[in-house]
Amino acid sequence: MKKIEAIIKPFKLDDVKEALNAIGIKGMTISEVKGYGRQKGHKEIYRGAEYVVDFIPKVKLEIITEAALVDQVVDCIRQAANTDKIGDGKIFVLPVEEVIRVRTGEKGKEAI
Amino acid sequence: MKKIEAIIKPFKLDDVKEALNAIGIKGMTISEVKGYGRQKGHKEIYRGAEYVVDFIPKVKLEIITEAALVDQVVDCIRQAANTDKIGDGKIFVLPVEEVIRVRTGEKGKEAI
Amino acid sequence: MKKIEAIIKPFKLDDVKEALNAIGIKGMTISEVKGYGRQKGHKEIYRGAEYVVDFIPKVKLEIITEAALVDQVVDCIRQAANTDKIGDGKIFVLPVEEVIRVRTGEKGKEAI
Amino acid sequence: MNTGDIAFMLVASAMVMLMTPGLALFYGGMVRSKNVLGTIMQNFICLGLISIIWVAYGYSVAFGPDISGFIGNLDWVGLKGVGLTVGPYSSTIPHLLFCAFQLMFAIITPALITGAIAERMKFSAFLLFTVLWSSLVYLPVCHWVWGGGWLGKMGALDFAGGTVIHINSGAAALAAVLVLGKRKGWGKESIHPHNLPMTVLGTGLLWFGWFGFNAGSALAAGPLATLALFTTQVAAGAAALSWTLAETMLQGKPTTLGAASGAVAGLVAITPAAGFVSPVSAILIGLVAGTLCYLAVVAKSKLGYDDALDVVGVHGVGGLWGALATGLFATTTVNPNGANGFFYGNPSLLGVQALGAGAAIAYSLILTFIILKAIDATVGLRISAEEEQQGLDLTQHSEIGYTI
Amino acid sequence: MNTGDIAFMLVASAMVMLMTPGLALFYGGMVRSKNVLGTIMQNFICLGLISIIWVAYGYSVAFGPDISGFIGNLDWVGLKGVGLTVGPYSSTIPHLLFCAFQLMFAIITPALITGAIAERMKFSAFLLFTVLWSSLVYLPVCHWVWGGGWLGKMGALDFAGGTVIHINSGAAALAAVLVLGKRKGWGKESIHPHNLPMTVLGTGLLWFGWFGFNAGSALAAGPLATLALFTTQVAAGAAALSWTLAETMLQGKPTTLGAASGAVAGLVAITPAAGFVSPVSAILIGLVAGTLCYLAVVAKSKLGYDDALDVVGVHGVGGLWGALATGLFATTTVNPNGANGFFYGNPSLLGVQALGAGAAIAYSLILTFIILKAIDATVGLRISAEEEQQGLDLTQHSEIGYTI
Amino acid sequence: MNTGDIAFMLVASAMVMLMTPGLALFYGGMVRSKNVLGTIMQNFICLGLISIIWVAYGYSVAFGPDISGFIGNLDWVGLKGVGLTVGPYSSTIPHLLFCAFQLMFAIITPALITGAIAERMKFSAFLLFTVLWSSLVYLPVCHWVWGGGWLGKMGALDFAGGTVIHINSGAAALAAVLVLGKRKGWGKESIHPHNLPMTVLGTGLLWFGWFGFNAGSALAAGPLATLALFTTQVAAGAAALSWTLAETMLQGKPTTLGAASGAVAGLVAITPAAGFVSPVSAILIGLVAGTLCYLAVVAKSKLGYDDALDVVGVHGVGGLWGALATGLFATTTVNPNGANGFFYGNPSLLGVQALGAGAAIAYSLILTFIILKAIDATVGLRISAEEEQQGLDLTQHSEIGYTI
Ligand SMILES: Nc1ncnc2c1ncn2[C@@H]1O[C@H](COP(=O)(O)OP(=O)(O)O)[C@@H](O)[C@H]1O
Ligand SMILES: Nc1ncnc2c1ncn2[C@@H]1O[C@H](COP(=O)(O)OP(=O)(O)O)[C@@H](O)[C@H]1O
Ligand SMILES: Nc1ncnc2c1ncn2[C@@H]1O[C@H](COP(=O)(O)OP(=O)(O)O)[C@@H](O)[C@H]1O
Repeated sequence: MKKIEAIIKPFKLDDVKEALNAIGIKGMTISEVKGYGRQKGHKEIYRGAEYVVDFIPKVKLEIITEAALVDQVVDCIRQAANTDKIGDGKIFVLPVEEVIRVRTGEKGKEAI
Repeated sequence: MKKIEAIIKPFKLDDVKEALNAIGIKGMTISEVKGYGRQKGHKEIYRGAEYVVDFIPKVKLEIITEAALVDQVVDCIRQAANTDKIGDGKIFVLPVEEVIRVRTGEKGKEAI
Repeated sequence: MKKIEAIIKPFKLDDVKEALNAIGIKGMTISEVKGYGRQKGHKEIYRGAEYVVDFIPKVKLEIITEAALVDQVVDCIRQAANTDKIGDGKIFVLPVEEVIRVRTGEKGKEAI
Repeated sequence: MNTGDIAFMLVASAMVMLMTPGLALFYGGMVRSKNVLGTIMQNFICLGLISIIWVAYGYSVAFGPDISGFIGNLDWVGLKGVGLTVGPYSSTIPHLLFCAFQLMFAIITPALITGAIAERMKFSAFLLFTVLWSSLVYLPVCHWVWGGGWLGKMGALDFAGGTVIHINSGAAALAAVLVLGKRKGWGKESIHPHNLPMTVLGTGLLWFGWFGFNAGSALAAGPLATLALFTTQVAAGAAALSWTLAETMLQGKPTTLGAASGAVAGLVAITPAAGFVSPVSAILIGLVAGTLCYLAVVAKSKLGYDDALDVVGVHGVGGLWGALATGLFATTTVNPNGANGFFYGNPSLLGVQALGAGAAIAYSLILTFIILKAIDATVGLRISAEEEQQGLDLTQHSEIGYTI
Repeated sequence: MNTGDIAFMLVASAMVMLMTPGLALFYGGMVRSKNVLGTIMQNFICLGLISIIWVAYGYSVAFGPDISGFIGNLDWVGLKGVGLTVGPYSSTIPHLLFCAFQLMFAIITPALITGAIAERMKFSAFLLFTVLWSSLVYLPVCHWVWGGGWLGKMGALDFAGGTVIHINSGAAALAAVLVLGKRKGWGKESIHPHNLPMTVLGTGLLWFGWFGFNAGSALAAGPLATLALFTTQVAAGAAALSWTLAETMLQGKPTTLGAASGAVAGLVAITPAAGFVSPVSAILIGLVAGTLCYLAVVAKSKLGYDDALDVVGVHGVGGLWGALATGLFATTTVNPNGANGFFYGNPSLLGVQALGAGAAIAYSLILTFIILKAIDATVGLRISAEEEQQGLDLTQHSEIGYTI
Repeated sequence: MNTGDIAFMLVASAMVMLMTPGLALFYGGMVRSKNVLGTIMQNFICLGLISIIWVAYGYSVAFGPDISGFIGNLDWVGLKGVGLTVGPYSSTIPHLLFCAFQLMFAIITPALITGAIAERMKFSAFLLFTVLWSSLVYLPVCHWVWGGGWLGKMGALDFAGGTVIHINSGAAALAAVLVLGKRKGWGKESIHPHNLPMTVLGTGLLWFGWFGFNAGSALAAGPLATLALFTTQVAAGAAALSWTLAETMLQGKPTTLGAASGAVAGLVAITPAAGFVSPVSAILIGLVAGTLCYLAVVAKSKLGYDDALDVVGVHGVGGLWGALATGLFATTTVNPNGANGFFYGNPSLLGVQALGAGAAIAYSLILTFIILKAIDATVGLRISAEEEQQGLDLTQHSEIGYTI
């Protein structure tokens, strides 16, 4: 079991979700995060004062999947999320030791 | 050290927190996430247009704990979060290499 | 590759970001979380009823970095986030198996 | 006709209309975000429902030619005969303007009840309830007091509707929470207001509209309206202070919701008294209202009924206090057409006031109970437990309040 | 001079002013949060732009001495001669007060169009558009109907601006969405309102202000204003009900946005009729307006144009229905200075109403089209695709609506 | 008595009341979300505090029989003798109505100061400050100008309270920020408004209420109120435009907060001039106000004092400009009871205006400084650094603004 975390641009979420669906990934968890990196932030102005805001809204996807599928999932996300512009995001793969479905108590592959 | 991540239904949070407390878990971090899986989403209507919203509000718990306690914690969450309905959520167990308390610099077990 | 997760007090975010910048960390992802631990919560009053709210707003930082830099990053966060008060937070180190940059497909060190 | 009076009553009518959206926000801010639209909707839809009922038969039943002091007849159905000449209820404004002003009162009264039943009622049941309650409870009680009915004739003083509106809706709220039962999780989970600035905004709009409500009840732009406006302002202010003071003494902190609730309690309490008491009496009425309603709200938790947004504590108790306070503080020195109360040498008025209030409470309690039981037995009152978890917005309206 | 009339018109002017911030919130709640300020700003800035235009030349062009029924001349530029004595348009209020009241109408009309073009127009282009549209479309059409121009003379009834304001802005909206094109992702992504309570708040303020708008159009505090206030209230209420009923039948749920939209549709439809029809007719007008505008909005998706917040469906269709409904339901029994409509034995009025509406639609469509094409060819209309992703707030104003 | 005048003044009083909740939202939207309730509460509670003070002794001290031009005596304590007949301040409305109208002014003036001290003051200290400041600063200055005191007698023109309200609160704000010091993190962290739509809503309510404020200051529904309403509208609009224009030139973008701030700056500046200048002059006054106040706000950062929500820059500077502008643009052609200013051949008025403003500034600065120092030395002014991190809402009121 692996965990794939992907940080993507928010407006790409629908595309990524559909692409993952197409390759059989039917479960995931997402959250709103803010990213800091090479992509430059934006200026905000309030009552004559200017601020540079470095943190940019991103969406984080978390997908638990079998080890065998990792490459396919990573490729799929990469293609769907890519706009060829700085700030498109990153994908991280982490090891997972166990997965349990709350409702049934099933473990491992069965739990996904 | 292990990290337990649990995705549960938001209204179960209080129950889960109390159950964990009862078995001596006194620290955790939670966040609002949205889940996508077998549980079907809901319909929204705006000015005559209908949308199906697939992402369902969930709460994510993150608990760092000693390896020895993992099974107990997982069971505890399972019982407290279970409603026997699709969408009750998942629990993931991940390896953790180090834990540090910011305030004191304590590491490992001492840091929890 | 390692993943460093740090739970800190929200008002320390700017300090931590600057400190990390100073040691060459130029990318991270943050999110709003709520923490539960030794730090005691606060009382809220609504229409004559009192509630104790245990979950305290925190910020979570996620930083992917080379294994060699982990200690330096952890120390840096510790120093910048420390206020010597309960609730300053925790730092966790997790293993990461792969990192991919969405835009270019670069992997590993190149992707950060 | 008097253009000054008409000008004032036109604007007063508009101001009272605004109270219903104001109330929607006042209540909407206090519920959980998953119920914000459902709560707002219950208020907002009254603007539609009651407008139609009013024209169809409501105005006639409430204000039409009297039948034995209990109800108006159907002569004015479809507003037949309710025209643009000065009417039976005023000699300086068109009959239709009086009818418009009263329509706004008829709209907000059932809306007030929505605070008690918040977060758990089916929208269809709510619509049915509102039609029945308005027809069977509001219209008769309104007739008793203002339409030439027995209560008004008895000499009970109710300047702007303490009995008709606040006691009436407060009693209905009590019946409703007893029939409906508690929200899931009440007393266990913490059920917090999701947006208190919205509640304060609602309070501001209510306060503003209440000037139209109370001063407009003079039906003319003159000294009486002036008095009512002034007493309204200072009673509301005094009650806001007094609620926050009481909670500071008992719980250690003055809260914003307390200040807003206190203001509303003061506005409720001064409603029947506004044109009968002096400014200093108004302050006293407000000071008592703030503390009393606060204590009533605290008591609720102990009595164990789930009056979600405290309609009983604020409108019921505040309205009752206002009715009695009118019997205490009324004086003909400020309004020669009023009466003297207890403190001005006339203890009998207090009895009349209590009787009027008691009659309204009894009638409203019983009828509301019957109506709700009937609806429960037929279409059902409550949403399912699972729907309650999801919230009114999604389950009743397929919408959500906020998207970030 | 009549102090009652002046009192009423002062307040009515203030109430109509409040409609523009109300509209800003009504629209602001319906867009995505990244565009909330940009949307609000497009409305708010009209309060500045048009105020200056109005004093400079606008009032003169709209209401100044007539040139061949088409336009006013420049005699009153800088409000020269527009003073504090009773004016040509009323014998009981100062000329400047009429001018103030009309200014508020001139402000909100271009603001209405912002709903159609939401979420994609450059702010600089918007400013330019507003100046040109007000000058070349609003001022002439206003003159035709109210300033002594040909349409008013022809006998078309437009009590409070159905043609001048709603049909006019609705037609302009249609031209605008055709020229501007769709928002990125329209029809694919779900583009949801970000804050519906804000939209309901806006509705409440609009409804309140609309009393000033419609009743104020009587220019006096008398029976006519009373009638207009009453018909306004019941038409809005009926339309709110009817929209939610229609959607319940077609989509299974009554929505809060539906109730709010219905209310606005009812207010739009009653605008031209408010002082000419009976309360019962007003209810019928409202009931039809709610259903009709709902169907128009549903049809939009099928026709495939992106009228973001449904200006065409609500103001265009609702305004057109109101103009025709005036031709159907007008009766001299409620307003002897009005006329009889179709149902009162005078079918010819319907023709006049249709002609008036048609002329306004044609003129507004064509002129708006030309203006926008001209702007597009010079400074450009739309923000870039990337800016659209980021939102108006950051790209046009360097601000964000909310920080948590 | 004149019913038209009474009708107008009743509504105007209600409208000015609404300005305080409006101000609460205007300010509330600009602070960080952890301070939204604390900020709102500081404004809201003034509705309670000042209402009681006003009845108790405030009205008497401000408007009661004059003692040596400096203060009123205590004859009218408890509103003794302030009745429902026409009063010393107007021959067409009841004395109590004048008293009600003035009460609303007395409420909003200390509320204005809360913008300067936002996000760091103890609520208990705030209450104490408000009681003292109202009593020792507001009441005397009000008496000087309007209560028969020396400044009014000197011939200074202040139509609706530029000196009494804006210069006065602006000077107090300056003293307050000097005594209180900066917020933690000021100049380092970015301290952003948390909810700008709320600020725009507040602006809309302020603008609406300001018509009651300025036009109501005519105390009658006639030409003078008409003039004041018109100049108010166009000055506000012009200033909104001019602020955004200035910031576009200096910072590249027109902001929504800039438009809202500009509108308020224009409303402030026109306040003393509203009934004395022509519409065209009003536009000029507004245009200058928008730019000037924007520059004052920009200068603040450089001067290094933390006037959190720019009370000095907007009310102080805007109010001062308004007082001087009245000395420049006043003309008896629009108001024969006014005076001519610099541009109308009477340079001396400018001197009188400057003197009046200077006196108010000096008095307010010094007294406010002393009051705050005294409070600081006794109960303490500021919350602790840790409380400041947590925010006013939790630490002062045990509440939070929003729960998602
Ligand atoms: N070292 C890192 N650790 C965690 N998240 C990172 C790291 N570097 C970048 N990110 C995340 O990836 C996002 C995109 O990174 P950025 O450097 O802006 O562009 P690119 O995706 O083209 O590399 C950032 O906004 C941030 O959320
Ligand atoms: N493969 C996955 N990776 C990450 N999260 C998942 C995955 N599958 C499901 N989830 C999370 O678990 C939640 C519940 O899953 P779902 O399939 O709806 O029902 P069940 O819990 O009964 O299996 C989802 O809403 C989602 O947040
Ligand atoms: N076992 C745990 N697992 C995950 N997060 C934890 C755990 N214990 C504490 N935390 C997080 O760390 C934060 C600080 O912990 P707390 O016990 O309050 O103080 P301290 O940082 O001084 O140890 C908590 O608010 C919570 O977010």
